Amino acid sequence: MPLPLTALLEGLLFVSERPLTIQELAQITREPARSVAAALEELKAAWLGKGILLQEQAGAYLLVSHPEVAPYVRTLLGVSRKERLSRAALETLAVIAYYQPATRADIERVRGVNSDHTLAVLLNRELVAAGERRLTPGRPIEYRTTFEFLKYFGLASLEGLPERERFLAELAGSSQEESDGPAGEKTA
Amino acid sequence: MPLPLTALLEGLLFVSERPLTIQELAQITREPARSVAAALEELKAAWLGKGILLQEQAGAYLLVSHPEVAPYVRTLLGVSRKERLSRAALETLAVIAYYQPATRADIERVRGVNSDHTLAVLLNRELVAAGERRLTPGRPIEYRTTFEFLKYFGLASLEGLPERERFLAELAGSSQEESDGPAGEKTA
Amino acid sequence: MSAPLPAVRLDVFAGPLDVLLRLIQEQKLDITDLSLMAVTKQFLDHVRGMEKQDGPLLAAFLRVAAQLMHGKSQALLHEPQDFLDETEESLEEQLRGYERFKQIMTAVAAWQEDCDVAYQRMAPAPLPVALPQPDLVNYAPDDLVSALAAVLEEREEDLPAVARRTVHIETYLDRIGTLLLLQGQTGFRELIEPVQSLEEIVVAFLAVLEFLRSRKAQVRQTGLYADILILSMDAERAAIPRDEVAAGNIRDAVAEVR
Repeated sequence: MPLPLTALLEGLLFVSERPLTIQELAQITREPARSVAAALEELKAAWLGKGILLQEQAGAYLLVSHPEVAPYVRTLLGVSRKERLSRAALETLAVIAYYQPATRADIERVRGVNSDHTLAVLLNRELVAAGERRLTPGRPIEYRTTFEFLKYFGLASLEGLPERERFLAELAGSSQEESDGPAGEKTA
Repeated sequence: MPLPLTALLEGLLFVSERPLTIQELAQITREPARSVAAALEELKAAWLGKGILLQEQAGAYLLVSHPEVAPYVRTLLGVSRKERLSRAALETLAVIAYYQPATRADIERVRGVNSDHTLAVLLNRELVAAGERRLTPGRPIEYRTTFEFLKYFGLASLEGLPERERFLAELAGSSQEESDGPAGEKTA
Repeated sequence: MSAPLPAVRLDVFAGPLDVLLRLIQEQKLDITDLSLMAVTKQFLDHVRGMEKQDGPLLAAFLRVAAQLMHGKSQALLHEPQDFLDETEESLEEQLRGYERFKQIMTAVAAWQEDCDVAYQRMAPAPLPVALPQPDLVNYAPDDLVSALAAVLEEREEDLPAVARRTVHIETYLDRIGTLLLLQGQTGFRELIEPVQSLEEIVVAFLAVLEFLRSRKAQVRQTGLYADILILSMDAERAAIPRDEVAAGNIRDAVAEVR
């Protein structure tokens, strides 16, 4: 009796040391991408409350341990807790995480200060990665958060970012800020 | 709401690179061995017919992929093997090559970033191999480069590593450079 | 004019917008051009008090200071509409954006404290090749020989002395192939069940070795003198129901095996 597709995906994700895209999984299992996507959703639900977490970003999937197991994992491996990010680094990371893709100028505009150094730190720690060049004057590089970022914060996906909904709503609001709508004037 | 013991064990077994005994698991989770044994039995049953198998070898437990996934895994690994080493992987490899034997913590200290992923890539490509356990707390595994590594770089021996002295000095320097102070914002 | 400058320490603030926002909030003002001008002096005091170690950061503060000064001078000249170079986002807008961002940052900072790491697997998963390959890994070809010896010994006792028959290895290759095809497996005893002569047993054994050599079958033995189990390597073929296999197919399949 052959294993169901979910089990195949489970085995592949378990073995893989890098995120696998739906396309790759479809190719390897010789199943349509649609079935793979559906099976992955099924797995995601099945793993809720388990010791394993299925992380997803931009159609790629990675299996990791649940963040709540982390203290025990550290005991097992004899590793220490990760260093906290500096405030500046955290701010820069947050700009990229919420606005992504974000260019260097985007970051500077939001933070009001040159962020080259912290960006370099984040790139070095692989929490963010350089992507495409934006098709605007100067063709600036766009930055995005990585799977390392998801792992660092124990997130299943970018949807788990705190206050993301509110942020997105405000972002939408701020673009028509001049119209001074109901959300327009905010008091401190 | 804390995770149940089965989930903790699941996470630990998922992350572990070697079989874990009931005693070890009991020690790490601070649960009686009896409960651990019962939870493992529960897990074994839960993983039946899944893509991952809980394997028992001489009283130690290890998660492995299901044998029926094997052909797909080979396809996957075949694909992965052909990929060029990432910059991060190359860095990790360099740390191991110059510091060897190096533990995971050593690598992380030098690189200033968690290197589990790249280490897994290197292990998978057999450029490095796990060796003895170091007699320090946590008994971490020591990693060394392999013969495959020498072949990859066309080296006759490790003596042939270029500029060993200088490189060591540079690595030591770069690990400090990254410690971003609380004031944070230092621009380039 | 407000009293002593709040203790603005650099390690608390990430940049000029941060300082500006704090100054405005402490005077319970809304973010407006007017509010900005009200805190200009304090901001300038802050810049004067900065340790001049970090050039680029100081530059960022000076730039904002210049924007404030410019705004204030415009206001005095009663041209507030020209507060800023119109190609740039106004300081007010920028500050509003930053205020919103700061609210998110509060959540993010708390989150950094609470969250923990999701760990990736530490090493490549043990390859399934190393998985439980039932029993068979424990046996070397030599074990087959001893098993055969046992079978032969058993037979020797009651083998009647009959006239010899010629046996061909092909006969057994066919027989094993057919049995594997139909059942997926067969026992060595079953294989030689109707057999009478020693030669036939040897020939049957050679046929089994041939299947092993060509990797068309694997063998398994559960104990030292237990029956040798011959298993098809081809799971699919073994799964074909008996009646669906036409004689022709069998012959083809057997030929293929050989």
